[in-house]
Amino acid sequence: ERLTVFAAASTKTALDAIAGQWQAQTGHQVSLSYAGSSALARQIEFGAPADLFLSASPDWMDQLETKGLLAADTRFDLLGNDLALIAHGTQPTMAIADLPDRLGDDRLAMAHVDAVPAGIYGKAALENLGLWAALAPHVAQTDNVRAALTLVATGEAPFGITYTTDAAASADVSIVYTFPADSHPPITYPIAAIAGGNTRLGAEFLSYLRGPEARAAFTAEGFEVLAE
Amino acid sequence: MSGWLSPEALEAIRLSLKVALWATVLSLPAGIFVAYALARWRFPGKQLLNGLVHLPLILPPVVTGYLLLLAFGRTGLIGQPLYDWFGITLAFRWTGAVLAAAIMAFPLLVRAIRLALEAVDPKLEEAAKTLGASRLLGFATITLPLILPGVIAGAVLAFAKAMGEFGATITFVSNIPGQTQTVPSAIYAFLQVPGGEGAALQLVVISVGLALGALLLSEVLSRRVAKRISGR
Amino acid sequence: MSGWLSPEALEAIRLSLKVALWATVLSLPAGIFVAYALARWRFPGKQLLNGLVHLPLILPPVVTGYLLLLAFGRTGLIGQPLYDWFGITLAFRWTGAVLAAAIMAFPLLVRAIRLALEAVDPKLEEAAKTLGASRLLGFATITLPLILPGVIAGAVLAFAKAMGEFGATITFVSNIPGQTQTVPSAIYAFLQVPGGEGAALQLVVISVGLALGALLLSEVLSRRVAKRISGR
Amino acid sequence: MTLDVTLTHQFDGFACDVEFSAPAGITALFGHSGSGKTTIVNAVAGLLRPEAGRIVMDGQVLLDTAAGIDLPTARRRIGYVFQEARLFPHMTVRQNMLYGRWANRLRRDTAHEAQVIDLLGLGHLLTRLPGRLSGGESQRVALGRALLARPRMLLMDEPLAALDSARKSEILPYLERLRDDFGVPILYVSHSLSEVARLATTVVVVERGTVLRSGPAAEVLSDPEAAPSLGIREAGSILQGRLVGHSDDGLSEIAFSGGALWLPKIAANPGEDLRVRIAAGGVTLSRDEPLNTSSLNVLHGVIDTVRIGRSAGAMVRIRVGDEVILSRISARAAAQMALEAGQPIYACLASISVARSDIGQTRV
Amino acid sequence: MTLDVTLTHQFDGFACDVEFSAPAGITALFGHSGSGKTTIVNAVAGLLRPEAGRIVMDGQVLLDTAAGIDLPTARRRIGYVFQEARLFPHMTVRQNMLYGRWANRLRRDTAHEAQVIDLLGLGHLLTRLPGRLSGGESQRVALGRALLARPRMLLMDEPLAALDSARKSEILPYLERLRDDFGVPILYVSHSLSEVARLATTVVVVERGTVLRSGPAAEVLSDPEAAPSLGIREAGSILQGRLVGHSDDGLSEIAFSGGALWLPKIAANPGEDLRVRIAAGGVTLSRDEPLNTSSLNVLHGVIDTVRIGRSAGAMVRIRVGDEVILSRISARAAAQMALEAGQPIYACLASISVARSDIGQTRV
Ligand SMILES: Nc1ncnc2c1ncn2[C@@H]1O[C@H](COP(=O)(O)OP(=O)(O)OP(=O)(O)O)[C@@H](O)[C@H]1O
Ligand SMILES: Nc1ncnc2c1ncn2[C@@H]1O[C@H](COP(=O)(O)OP(=O)(O)OP(=O)(O)O)[C@@H](O)[C@H]1O
Ligand code: MOO
Ligand SMILES: [Mg+2]
Ligand SMILES: [Mg+2]
Repeated sequence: ERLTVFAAASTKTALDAIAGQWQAQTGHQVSLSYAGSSALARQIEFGAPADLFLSASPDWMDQLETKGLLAADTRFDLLGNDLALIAHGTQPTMAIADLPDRLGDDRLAMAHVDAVPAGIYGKAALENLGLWAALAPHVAQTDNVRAALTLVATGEAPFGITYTTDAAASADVSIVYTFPADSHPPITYPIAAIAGGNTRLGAEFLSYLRGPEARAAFTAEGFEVLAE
Repeated sequence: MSGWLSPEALEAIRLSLKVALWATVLSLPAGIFVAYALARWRFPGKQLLNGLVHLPLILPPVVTGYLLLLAFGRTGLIGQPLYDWFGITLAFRWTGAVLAAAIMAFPLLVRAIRLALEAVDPKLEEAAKTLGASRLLGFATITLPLILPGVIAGAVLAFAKAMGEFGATITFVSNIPGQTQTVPSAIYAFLQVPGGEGAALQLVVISVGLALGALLLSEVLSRRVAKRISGR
Repeated sequence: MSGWLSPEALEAIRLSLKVALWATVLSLPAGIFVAYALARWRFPGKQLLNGLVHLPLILPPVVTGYLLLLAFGRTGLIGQPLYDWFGITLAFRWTGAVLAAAIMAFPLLVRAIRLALEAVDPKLEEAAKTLGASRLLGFATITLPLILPGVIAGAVLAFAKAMGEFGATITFVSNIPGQTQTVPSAIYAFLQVPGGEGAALQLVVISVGLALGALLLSEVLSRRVAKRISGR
Repeated sequence: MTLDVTLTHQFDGFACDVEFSAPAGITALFGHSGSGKTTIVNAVAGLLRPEAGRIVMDGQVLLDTAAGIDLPTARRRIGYVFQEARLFPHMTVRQNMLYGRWANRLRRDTAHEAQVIDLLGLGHLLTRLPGRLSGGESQRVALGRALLARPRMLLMDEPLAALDSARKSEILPYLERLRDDFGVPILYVSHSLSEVARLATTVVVVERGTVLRSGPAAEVLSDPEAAPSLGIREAGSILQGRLVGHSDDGLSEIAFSGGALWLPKIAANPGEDLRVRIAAGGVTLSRDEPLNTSSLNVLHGVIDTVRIGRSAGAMVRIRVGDEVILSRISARAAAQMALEAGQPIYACLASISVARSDIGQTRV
Repeated sequence: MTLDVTLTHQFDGFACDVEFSAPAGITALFGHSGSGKTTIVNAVAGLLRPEAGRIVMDGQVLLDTAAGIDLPTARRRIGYVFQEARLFPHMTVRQNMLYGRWANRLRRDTAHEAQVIDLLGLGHLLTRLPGRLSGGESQRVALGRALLARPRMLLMDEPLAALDSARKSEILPYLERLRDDFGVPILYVSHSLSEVARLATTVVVVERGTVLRSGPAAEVLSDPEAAPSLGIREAGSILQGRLVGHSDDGLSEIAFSGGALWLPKIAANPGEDLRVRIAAGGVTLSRDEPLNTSSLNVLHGVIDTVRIGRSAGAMVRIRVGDEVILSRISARAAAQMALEAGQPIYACLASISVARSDIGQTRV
């Protein structure tokens, strides 16, 4: 049997590995479609043949839920993540308050602060820390958080704000500060089965995702697994 | 996921080629027709058609993809009747990727053919008419061969564009491996992954190679045709 | 951010127009030159140049943007000397957006001009030479006016593409409101949030309107030129 | 086969308003550059839709703007030799030539093809592309292309202008055969009076978009009044005769109502009707019978009119039998000889001045 | 001004290997369609680079493949009237015509412009685009364009082919003036022997890519041996004479070494040197002096040679003074009259058969 999973692109590495294991164990096929959460959510609205949806933002999941597109009682928060200030090259940790001075005329790379989840969280955190007004003119926004990482990795921008999962992935950047969890809304990746999809098989995979093998894979990529 | 190509990547290449070929082949007749209409006819709404053809160029691809979803999605204006009456769905199928690629490439195709058409002396078709050729025959035997370099140029532009199309495709048909994951989508997915640049680069190189091959082939073809025509 | 246009949206429109215009205007001479070289000359590496020109069409835009970043970034192969010697930075500047748009539009520009060039009878330039015109003068007075419809077509394609370019631009120069936030970037941002479609639509309509205006203008211009040329 | 043309059309700065009838045979359109000849031919071909007009070919209405009839060009079954060659640049010479047969789905007639190719001397060029032909070669291919389409009517716009006289004199007899043996009517534009005189059954003189004069060739061309518009030095007369036979010394004898003419060997059979054009400038007049002269053709006739021109010339019209001969001499000679209507006179034709290409075959 | 041309070039299926020298004046290239005339002209213009060759104009080497010299076309200062008009389609007639002046940065010479425009009858077409011209109009514009570039040398490839004879006879004197008053050398391709005879100082007969014969026009054209390749009925002779004066009855008198000729009024001044072409076919021979005839021009001479042709004709060469006249008569007449070299003979020219356009002015 085949299961189609729509998942936020940032979960690709872990999810690929988990799906591989599950397939080997059960003999089922998993098709994983990675794209931005917004694109995936919209496709589901238009009847995409998804059985499960893993979103990088609760907003899009809320939107689907309101429209009654989720299979009842299947939604839960699967993953959590942290937000980090990253710097180009190998750098010691620093106080966030120094950022405006350290930045000077240079740019702070972030995902789009009004549109992309990582950017929205980052803006919230900076506002919370009272730094947004000073930093806002320096923000270079990208269309996804990975692009922000690239800007820092190439040295185009000396600093950037990404998830810790992203920061861990690049050898050219170092985490110089981790935003406290209470400085921004909780970063959660909700998952749910889609109404009209293969909910039976979906439920099987969902429970596998809560299992120990999945947990290990997610943790290895730096995610926090929220689901018990 | 480095080393040699993953089955997923191979699958993406196969699919991209299939999509680009179909998109090019299917849009060619329509492209020639529309180019002819724009170049030679006068009709009400001509500028509207012209604008419509160019729309995918002007719009951010994501928007085009979104509009395609609106129109051809299962609940869409065209998608719903298409499904209800013929059982055809395009969204989330490779056929939808063909549609997306064809629509994105269409302005390039039409412009190239139209430019070629405008350069053909209509007096030659007149001469064919005096020899008994109907309008259609005159077009097929005189004008069409003479615009062949333009048609080839348009086709290769369309093919290249179709090979590279990402935004509209991923928005319209998503990114399902083996079904709708084209090379650009796969590249995108790799780029989202820590350390995925290597695999992405591999795909970039391959798709560039394929498209350049097509380009080179078209150059050779079109030079041969042009030489024949100019008699030089 | 619905209702009437936000200042931010207005700014994006202004910027997009500026970027698209500059991209078109600046790439025009280069486009004509490259098209001429590809159409009329033989030189080693010609097919390489041809392939290079088409590359932005084949590559997913994000990849092009990434390559631009690598080349023109502050530590890039071209970007570093450019900065060290001339103090020029392109990344994060609207000038970088111009570069990205120009490069993405370049294949369209070159193809259109090249097709037009190939349709011009070189015998006319020969005639100009017999009348004392140098190669350059012959080109400027005979060939150039005759390919004007093609140049206009290429320019409008380039302009439209530049107006719609998103992937390479945002990757290369990111999205800094008032500096590098073009209309497509703004549209993209709107589309990322649930319920943002309305605001996005507003911008879509405006950018489509602008590009279609350019298109219509080019049609009129080019028809006038073509009429003059054909004498029909 | 008749062709009736009435049309009015207006370009900016040029108005065309013509009406003429062409009976069977070859109708020559003759006129200065820019007088409207190509315009007329285009209208007959259906390539130009005149503002108003009616064109009828052999009872079939090709165009009637009043009745809203406009037969598409492809269905008019014409063969058009354009003023410029207009060859299909992407087809070889052979493909160009066979296009009409193919478009009209005609049966292949290899004998006819071979004949036309041979006539036009194109045998060695069949696989050539038009871009590599010389000017005259292109024109010959264009001719062949029109001929091989087996049209019901031929339209020829200066078809021989780029050809040398040797080639011309090979092609002209072929056109005559088309006219006579196959009854293909031809609308023929030419600046060459000798071509026109040789071929034309009917001559239509066009001037600034109007028909100045039209009628049977013999009449129009030997009308002293028409001479100025034809170019005075081209004036001449046309005799209708019949080939009597060929003699051993290479001359052929033609009998006409006023006597006999001896001309260099004519490619025709005894008994055939012929037309002989005699250029007015090549006819010397003599009151006494010229003796011991190289001229084999001395005709005895009676002066019909003597018309002293504005310049130094005089045009003398002489009746010989039922025919009229024009002689253009100097006004001084006319005065010295005191030429007057009614006088008997000897017209002396320099034997070979009646040139080969001025002899046309006709079946009236 | 001299032009020396040596060149070899090969197209597939056609080899060109020519060598000729052209002194000052007009050099006519004469030959069948496809014989290589345009090829030669293109090489002189620098539009075709021959495989090997050397072209020297007035001491200036335009091309020397051995020495690696190839002067760009633009620097050769030629005016080329192409076989097809090749007008610039996006420029008006006026812009086309002024292009050369502008490209060569010449001073404006409105008198000259007006004169050329008037000569070519283009005044009413100046703002027209070439796409809307008739065939002959296009050719006239092409002519004007070349003339107004004030070239050091004119190359003309059948420049008058699409023109009617009236227009031709207006343009020919202008070309003569260019040749004589301005010393502009002209390389002239034409199929019309009367044009060539009238204009050419030198004639180069081209046949299948080689020079069959070349030399002074008078010699080549009156050489009975050359007659076949020129087209036998076009053979004729050229007399050098001087205009004596104009008489009241509209005739002009020309004196030459063998006597006097009376011709219709010639637009030249007394004392000017002239060339008169006499078509061999227009000369009747008589043993007795013809009396009471309309021919004003009866020349007394001595038979030089009698050449009986393969067909029914005979070519008789007659010495009159220092000049030679050719007469083409029938072989039968030659036999009847028992013509032989050395006999005295009367050559009778139909007065007006020596046509206006066959009179050219020359400054030898
Ligand atoms: N580009 C070419 N390739 C091959 N053959 C050619 C090319 N151009 C000309 N020829 C051939 O060379 C020969 C000479 O051509 P050219 O144009 O010089 O003839 P021409 O004497 O000007 O004839 P015409 O009087 O018909 O114009 C012709 O047989 C022609 O077919
Ligand atoms: N498309 C056009 N627009 C305006 N005027 C035109 C157009 N076509 C032809 N004419 C004019 O109409 C007149 C007649 O043209 P046409 O081509 O019939 O002349 P023609 O008798 O064939 O001359 P030629 O012997 O020079 O070919 C010319 O004065 C020409 O300038
Ligand atoms: O996981 Mo995202 O929605 O591409 O930042
Ligand atoms: Mg004409
Ligand atoms: Mg030629």
